[in-house]
Amino acid sequence: MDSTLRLIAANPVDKLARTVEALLVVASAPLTVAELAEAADDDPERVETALGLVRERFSEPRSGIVLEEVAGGYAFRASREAADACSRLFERPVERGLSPAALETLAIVAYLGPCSRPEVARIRGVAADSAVASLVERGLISEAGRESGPGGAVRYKTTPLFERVFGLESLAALPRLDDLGEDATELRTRLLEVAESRAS
Amino acid sequence: MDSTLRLIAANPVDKLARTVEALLVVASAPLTVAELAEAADDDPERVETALGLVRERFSEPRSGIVLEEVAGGYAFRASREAADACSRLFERPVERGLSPAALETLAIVAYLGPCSRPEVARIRGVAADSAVASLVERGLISEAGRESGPGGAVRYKTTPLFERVFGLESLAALPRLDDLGEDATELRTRLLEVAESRAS
Amino acid sequence: MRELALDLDAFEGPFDLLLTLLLSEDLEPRDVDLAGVVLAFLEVLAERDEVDLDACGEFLVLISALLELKARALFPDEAAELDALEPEEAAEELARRLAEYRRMKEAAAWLAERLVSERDRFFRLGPAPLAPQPERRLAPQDPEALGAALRLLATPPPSVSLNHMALRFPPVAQFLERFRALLSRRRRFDFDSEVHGLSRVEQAVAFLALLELRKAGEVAISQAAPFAPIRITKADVERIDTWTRRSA
Repeated sequence: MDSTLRLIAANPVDKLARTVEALLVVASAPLTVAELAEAADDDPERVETALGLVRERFSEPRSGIVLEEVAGGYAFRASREAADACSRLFERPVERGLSPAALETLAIVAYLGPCSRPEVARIRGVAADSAVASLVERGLISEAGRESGPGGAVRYKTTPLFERVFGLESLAALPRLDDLGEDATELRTRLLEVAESRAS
Repeated sequence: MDSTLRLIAANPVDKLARTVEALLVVASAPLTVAELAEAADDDPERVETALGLVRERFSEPRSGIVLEEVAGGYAFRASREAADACSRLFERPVERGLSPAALETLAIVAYLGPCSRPEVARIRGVAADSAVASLVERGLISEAGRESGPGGAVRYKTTPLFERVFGLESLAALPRLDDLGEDATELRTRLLEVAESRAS
Repeated sequence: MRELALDLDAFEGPFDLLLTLLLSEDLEPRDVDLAGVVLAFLEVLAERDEVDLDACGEFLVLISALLELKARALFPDEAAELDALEPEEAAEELARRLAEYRRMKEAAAWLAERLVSERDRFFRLGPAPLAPQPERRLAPQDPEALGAALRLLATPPPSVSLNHMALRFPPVAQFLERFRALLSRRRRFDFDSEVHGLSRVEQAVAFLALLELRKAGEVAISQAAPFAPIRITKADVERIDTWTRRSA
């Protein structure tokens, strides 16, 4: 009995505090006391106590990692002392070019007009999900309604930023591809035919 | 002059260590020493020293946040002690339900470097389309250009996330292929033995 | 044999159904692990006391046809490298490929174990909750690059080389018809002299056709001694012969 009591007395909230630290460093959104308590399988009151220890350990100016209480709960942030370093980390150098996958996807959307992901995938012969997502994130393409019919896929079109980056007055100023077809319809047919022959 | 000297003497690596902590807690992927040094605007050697301090502060079992060297850089993870709590709160979308076919495909891409679907199919003897698609969706492999020549197939490489999920310091930490399985000579000898015993 | 129960990645059920699905093109041959089919057949065979030659023959014919289908589906434009190889070189190449696949299987097993041992490592996927929002900026781009990317996509892949035709198995049906035509003119023939001059692959397929004819009861096959010429006799002729001898 004695030894059990001593074990519990040996600062059990310390262990809970370590668990709370661990949960917060893995989370990609602030965690509430209730969420922390459920994950740690412990009382909300004890979690509050543990959070007190964590706040003590991770507070300015002694720590670069700082516990912050935000609207939705608790999360770690970088210390203000490290603000300059953090902004240097997140300031991305101007990117020189696009990946081949992104360039192919962008070319398809630019020349064929609004296109859905399945259509881009059919022409490229591989899934286009991540290429489309990265182009949307960069603001080079954006949603342009859905394909007709129930459950139609989202279609994408190029943006004004795309025209600026590529130095085009408008989409009409895209270099002509007469050797591949007279208009977008012919070009689309040609690309789909080639994609089919590649797949067979 | 005096005061400047005193400032430098006041354990300046401590401050750098706090900056490194701060950078690592907000980064979304492992950071190399070079990346840390650039963001902290400091020497790589000093960053290494600071990392030593951070490693001491964030190591099992004393801390719930653990510094690890992974995927060619440094990152924080949860302590193993907190694994149960983490598994109650977080899913493992990347590795859940990886099929044997996907694991074989992953092994081929990891060991043979940029690899196309036809190459994977040639080695496995079965089409690899759905395995490749599921690995791309999970973020374990990504496109790495096309094979040279017209109509070249898309090639794939493993991502830093792959190294992270499998806890590898780098791709070089994969076991040597020669240490896995028998080599061609042995296999050929066995094939010939079987053939001879059949014939006799 | 056709009831052979299969449990493969892409298919679970009797062999018969697998054939039906493949022939109706509801299942792609390239998705089917044929080695698994062979292993399942060998397991059944090992459980039996007697070897059923008919079943083995039928299986050989079917599985070789499936292999041909699959090879065509997987490597439509693979050059006929293997065909040009001497048997020893071919064995070497086969051993090399098997060893490569075996090592990859071992590597996959290692990765699977690693997943288990690293199950208690948790880390954040995605951005930190309170991290600054990065902004991506792209340098000015050349619009010609877009056209170049599309031109590449609009280029047909290299036309399928016909060299591999030599590697392809001629259809079994071709030899079935040839032997039937032969037997309509002659009562018996020697297999060896009939396939003399053909490639090894063609000879093998011709032999499969022979087994098929025997299974259908159209021919009888006899051989005086191992490696002696194989003699093919029209079945009804043989029956008449036997009947004549018996009645005599």
